[in-house]
Amino acid sequence: AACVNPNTEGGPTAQPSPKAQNRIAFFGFAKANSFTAATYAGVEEHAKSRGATAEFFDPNFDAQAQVRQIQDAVTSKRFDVFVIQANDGAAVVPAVRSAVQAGIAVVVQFTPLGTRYDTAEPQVEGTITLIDVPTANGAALAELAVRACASKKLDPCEIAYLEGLKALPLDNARTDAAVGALKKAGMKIVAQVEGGYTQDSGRKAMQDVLQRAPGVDVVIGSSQAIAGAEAVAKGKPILYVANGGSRQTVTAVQEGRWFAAYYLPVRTLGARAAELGLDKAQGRQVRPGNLMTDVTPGKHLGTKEVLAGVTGEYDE
Amino acid sequence: MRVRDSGILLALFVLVVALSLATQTFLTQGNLVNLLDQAVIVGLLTCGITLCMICGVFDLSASAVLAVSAVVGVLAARGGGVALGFGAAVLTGALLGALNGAAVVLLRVHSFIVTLALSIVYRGLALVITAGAIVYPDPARLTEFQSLSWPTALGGVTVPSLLLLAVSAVTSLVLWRTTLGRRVYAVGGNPEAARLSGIRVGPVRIVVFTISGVCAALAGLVLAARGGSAQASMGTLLELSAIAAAVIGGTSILGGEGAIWRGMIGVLILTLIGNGFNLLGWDTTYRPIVEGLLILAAVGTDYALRHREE
Amino acid sequence: MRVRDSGILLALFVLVVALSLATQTFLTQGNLVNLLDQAVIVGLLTCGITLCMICGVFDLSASAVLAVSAVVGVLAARGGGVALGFGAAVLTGALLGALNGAAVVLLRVHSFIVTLALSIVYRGLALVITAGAIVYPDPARLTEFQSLSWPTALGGVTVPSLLLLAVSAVTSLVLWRTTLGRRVYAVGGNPEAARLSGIRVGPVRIVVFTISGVCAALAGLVLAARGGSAQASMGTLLELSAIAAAVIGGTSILGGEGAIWRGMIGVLILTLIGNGFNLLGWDTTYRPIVEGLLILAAVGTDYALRHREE
Amino acid sequence: MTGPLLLEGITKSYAGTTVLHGVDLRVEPGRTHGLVGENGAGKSTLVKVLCGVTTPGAGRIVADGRAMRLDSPRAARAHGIALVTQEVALVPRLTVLENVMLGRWTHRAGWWRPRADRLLFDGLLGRTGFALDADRPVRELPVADQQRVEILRALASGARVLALDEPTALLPRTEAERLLDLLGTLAADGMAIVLVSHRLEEVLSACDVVTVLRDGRHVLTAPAAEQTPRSLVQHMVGRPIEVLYPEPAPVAADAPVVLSAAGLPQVERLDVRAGEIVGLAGLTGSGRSAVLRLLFGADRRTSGHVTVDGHPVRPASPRHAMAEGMALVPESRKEQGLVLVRSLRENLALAGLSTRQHAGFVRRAAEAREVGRWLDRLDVRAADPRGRTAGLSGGNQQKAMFGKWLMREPKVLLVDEPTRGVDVVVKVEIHRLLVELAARGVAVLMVSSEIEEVLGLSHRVLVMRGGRVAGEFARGAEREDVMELAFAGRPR
Ligand SMILES: Nc1ncnc2c1ncn2[C@@H]1O[C@H](COP(=O)(O)OP(=O)(O)OP(=O)(O)O)[C@@H](O)[C@H]1O
Ligand SMILES: Nc1ncnc2c1ncn2[C@@H]1O[C@H](COP(=O)(O)OP(=O)(O)OP(=O)(O)O)[C@@H](O)[C@H]1O
Ligand SMILES: O[C@@H]1[C@@H](O)[C@H](O)OC[C@H]1O
Ligand SMILES: [Mg+2]
Ligand SMILES: [Mg+2]
Repeated sequence: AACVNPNTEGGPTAQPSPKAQNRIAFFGFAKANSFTAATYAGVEEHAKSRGATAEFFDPNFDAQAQVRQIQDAVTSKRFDVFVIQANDGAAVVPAVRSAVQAGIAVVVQFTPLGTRYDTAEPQVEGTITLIDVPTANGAALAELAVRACASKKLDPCEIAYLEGLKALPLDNARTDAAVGALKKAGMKIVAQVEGGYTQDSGRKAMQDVLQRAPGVDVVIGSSQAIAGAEAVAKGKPILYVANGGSRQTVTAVQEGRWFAAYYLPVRTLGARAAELGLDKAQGRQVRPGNLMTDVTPGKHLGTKEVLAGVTGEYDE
Repeated sequence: MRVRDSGILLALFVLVVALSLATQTFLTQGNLVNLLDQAVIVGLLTCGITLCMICGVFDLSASAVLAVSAVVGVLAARGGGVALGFGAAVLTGALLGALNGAAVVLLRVHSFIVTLALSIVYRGLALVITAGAIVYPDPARLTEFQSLSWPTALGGVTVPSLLLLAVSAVTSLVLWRTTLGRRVYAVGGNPEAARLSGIRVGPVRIVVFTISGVCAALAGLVLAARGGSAQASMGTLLELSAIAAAVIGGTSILGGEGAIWRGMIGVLILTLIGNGFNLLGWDTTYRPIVEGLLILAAVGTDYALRHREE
Repeated sequence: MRVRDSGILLALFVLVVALSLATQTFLTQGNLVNLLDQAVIVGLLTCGITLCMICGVFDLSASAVLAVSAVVGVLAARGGGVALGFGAAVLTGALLGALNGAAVVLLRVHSFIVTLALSIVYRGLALVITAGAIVYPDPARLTEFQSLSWPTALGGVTVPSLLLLAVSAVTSLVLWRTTLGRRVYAVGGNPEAARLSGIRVGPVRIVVFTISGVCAALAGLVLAARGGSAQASMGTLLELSAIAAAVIGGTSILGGEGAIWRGMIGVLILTLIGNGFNLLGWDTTYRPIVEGLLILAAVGTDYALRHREE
Repeated sequence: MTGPLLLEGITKSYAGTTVLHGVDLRVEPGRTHGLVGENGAGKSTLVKVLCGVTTPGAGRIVADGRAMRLDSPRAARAHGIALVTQEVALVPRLTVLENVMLGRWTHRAGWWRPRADRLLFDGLLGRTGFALDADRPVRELPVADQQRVEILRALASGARVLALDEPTALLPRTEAERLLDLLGTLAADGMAIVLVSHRLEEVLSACDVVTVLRDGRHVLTAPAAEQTPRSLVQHMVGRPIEVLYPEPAPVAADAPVVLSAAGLPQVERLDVRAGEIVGLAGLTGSGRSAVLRLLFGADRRTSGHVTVDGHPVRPASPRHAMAEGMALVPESRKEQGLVLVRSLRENLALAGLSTRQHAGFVRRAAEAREVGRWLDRLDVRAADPRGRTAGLSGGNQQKAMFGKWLMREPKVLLVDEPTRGVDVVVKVEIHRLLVELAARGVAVLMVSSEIEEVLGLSHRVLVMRGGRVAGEFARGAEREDVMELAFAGRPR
């Protein structure tokens, strides 16, 4: 009885304060991650263009550290806008709630904040999302793989799926969506192993895949894992589908080394997140649920034709 | 406790004074309440892990036990109510902890590798139970489930913070005042001498692992309550932070020496360093460098003071 | 080496036979070449970390040293050519390793916490050097830089595999045949006895940390050569795998006991388990459970055989 | 260094307690210098200062007119000073050979030459007459053999100044004599020797000069020839002490058998009656400790059976033996006896925790009282009673270990080397204690390498050889007869 339910306390108090709304806190996956760095570059660039400032909070992939950073940033009263790439979407929910209650405009960037991976709708009241829905991402990867098979009229078409990290529910939701779509399309999955997010893990996974299924036609995986995979499958006529749109990935698709990439303009999306946050903080009307794939429509299914003239927005 | 034993307190004191002077927000009630709340997860693990270290064993499975317990707790709450869920989680923690202990005692291999291997097994177990997805309590019971993470009427101090205070008080009492505590110190300090004094070394080890499992389960419940869900990857590697906290406080990794309060000071120092950075708004590029050096300075001070005369 | 010392070899043998029978692909030249190649990174770290553990110290900074060295290597290669880059990386590894050793010796705090704190500092250093970005060698020199990762004419065995063989041979030789090796065992087995015998405990520790730093730098170069780039977050937590490999092989975390070959067996067992799962095509959900239990079985067998007569 | 080595005004404190007060010592080449004093008098501390193991708070060490910097054992070694420490400091997993050559392995450009080391080692064995297996890990050796390894290591260092801190505490008389002869030879060759020992006769016969320390102060330095054990004790303690073995009370003819064992690998039948002290004599490694350990359940018993007062004792663990009223004072303080990182109080209380508890909580007042009583009774002296037991002098550690087991008021007391490292005063005290316990009906089984101790205290003496009891003597047996049986079939 002595407990106080923070969710019902006073209700949202998100009325914009009259002072300058120009300070953004960016909570990224990790500073030592070029994807995050590019997102932040977009945030910072947009902030500058509107006379605002931006600050990077680096949890170095530690979910609990990120929770503490969000909490402390609320306490410090130094920010009007939060842009959050959640390392663990469920863990940060209470901290994000207190940020909303403190009147901070919160933009959820890239990964869903909450526990559902199949929707772009805000899962914490009062937040704005600009995310890539994992299940949609999985389905899109499957779609690209199907097109890869079709491009060479391969039937049966042998597909290997390099999963992200087995322990992460987000990755599992993506995997399930992709595998489901592939099966529905009648594709033959010959290997499904953990490929991770580094070249080295992709390399190991691919070495093992090739032992088991030397005739594999299409390999799907994170762009880093695919880079590692390509290095061990030198000379084999394999069609690669990469998740992620780095400069290197885009180049590989344009040169025809890889079949396609799930492309997102990362830096642009960082800027867009900052824009949404600043707009909200300055009292403008903002749509709460936003899909990343809508920002440059059609480009996410990044085949050679689609990516012509595009350059990636980060290195890896 | 003699003055020279308290170098680590001095380090903490210096940090607190520095932060109070450097920011207006540090010494606010809200921030102090937060700080305590932030210390809870690692703090709970540190209580159990300190006991283990004093007893001469490592528990590298604490965060995996945390995950399994939280998952079981959430699923049980769905089936039979929140109280049952909490109970099931604690029981799971105790069981897995006891299993750790039994494996260490029976295999007679160093606890470091036994608990490392079992932590892989436990994470796998959590993965199988959840089928790799997130699990939630019944929506109707969510609020009740989450109440474990709420602030209380005591100046907003949260339930988890009170839980940590209670657990650290109980484990301290066990160490200082009970015969079990004496056995723990003896087994850690010299297992052969303990055995020849009629102490059952194996059961004592199983008990400390069990306590560590319960601490991990409590931490898992707090995390699950905060997030309103549980998943297999929860709290990964937190035992490293807990071991670091214990060692920073001055508990020996060689066993036989140490105290819960030391671990709590270690947790506070780690939490404060992070909190300070977040409040100060310094350029975060240099943060890890400063953080690492501060930790070194803290343990260095403690050591130098304790061994001044030798 | 006595027969009863080789329980871990038996465990490895059982695994190999099982995989040979269960799959057609395991015993192919291609797969064996791959296996060796997959073992390289952890294998190199394990050489250094085994030396440290025998000497009674932990090196929890190995993967951070790996990252800094790789980054420095890539940047130096850009400025002054590939040879300079390799040299600079190795030198960086040696320097950071020596720094670890010096900090452990001077602060007199347990190496566990000193190297943990320094690993945070080193990761921060890598972040500052790279400004959080990925660094690449000069495109013109990329092929030359990457040649460190290529297969050789020796049946496709890769350069990194040969490097690992060389490093493990050299470190084994140091341990078995030199007076430095004797000192390492003595310091790890009983530092006080070593000191009383006039052995300079501090310098011996500094030397093993330095060697560990060099091993980490070599691992960093291999990773950078494979990927054609380097970044601050490279190889995170790999030292934990290396410590696990060393312990699985039978090197004591208490110091004074162990061997490089044991660490290499440990690395092979870990690599084989992963490889086996991928070749067999079993549901990977169950992989961690099986993996953890296999590790327990391996160390349990080793221990039981070694202590059969007591 | 050719002339004498002078320690001048050496002062040393631990945790605010001064344990050496401006002590002077003159160590001369060609001389053997005895160092005696009560437990805790500062003997070990003084030789540690001499050998660079600890640095003094004040004072200096002068050789050839120059003050030397001896801030580490390495520095001392470089000046040709070596130490055999009181507590064995060996690398347990390394072999005897490697421990003897520790830090001075033969090498060529850093490459170790084990064969050359072995030749040196064999030479040393020849000089000392020790029988040791070069390839055994030292942790498998009995403590006495470990002490031999320590001695060999100091000899191998080729030192010109050699300090030995109670090197003979665990050696049987014959071997002790041989070691002392060897020291004589070394001194004759010009070596300076410092010998710390509680065996006063030994000191007087082996040394040219003796120095007495009392409470950290220098009391006397005099030619050994002018002193007697009595006069030394007078200086050590400040009052005369009667150094005689107390006569054990006769065992009543109808005294019941308390401890009874049958079918052990070492002995077909062993009975100890209430009030009886049975001594186990034998050479190092003859298996005396093994008998005690087996009776106590410290090692698993696979054959035979043991009873106390007719109750069978389960073979697996010390707990059961303790429950039947057995106690074992083990031979190694460091490995088996004490938790050195814990306080005196915790150590004394350890074996009887469950007798002073309430609902799992330690009854601290009762504990403090009981521990305090035994500390007083045994006169345990600690600079800081709350500090680690590691900070106690060797003799005081021995007393603490005794106190821990006496506190349990056992029916059967198994004691292994009861007076290892204790001073004459305490030794007499412990002897009285053992006799007194027996008089009160305790059955005592005692192992000691000091044949006089065994003969002086025991009602009966069992002699062990090659792992088995080879014979039995009634009280009043001749030392020579016992030794003969112990050595039978062995080169003497
Ligand atoms: N490391 C230490 N820390 C604290 N006190 C110590 C330490 N070493 C020795 N002392 C104290 O110094 C005093 C002298 O001890 P020392 O070991 O020199 O005595 P000793 O004459 O060798 O006695 P014994 O005959 O029992 O070996 C004792 O009171 C002891 O408790
Ligand atoms: N841990 C061990 N491992 C192997 N052998 C051992 C071990 N402990 C003792 N031994 C051997 O068992 C035999 C009996 O040893 P024990 O210690 O009983 O002899 P002891 O007569 O008591 O000798 P000491 O006078 O040294 O105490 C010896 O040959 C000894 O080398
Ligand atoms: O590049 C990465 C991308 O592949 C993944 O999906 O999300 C995180 C990024 O580091
Ligand atoms: Mg002494
Ligand atoms: Mg013995």
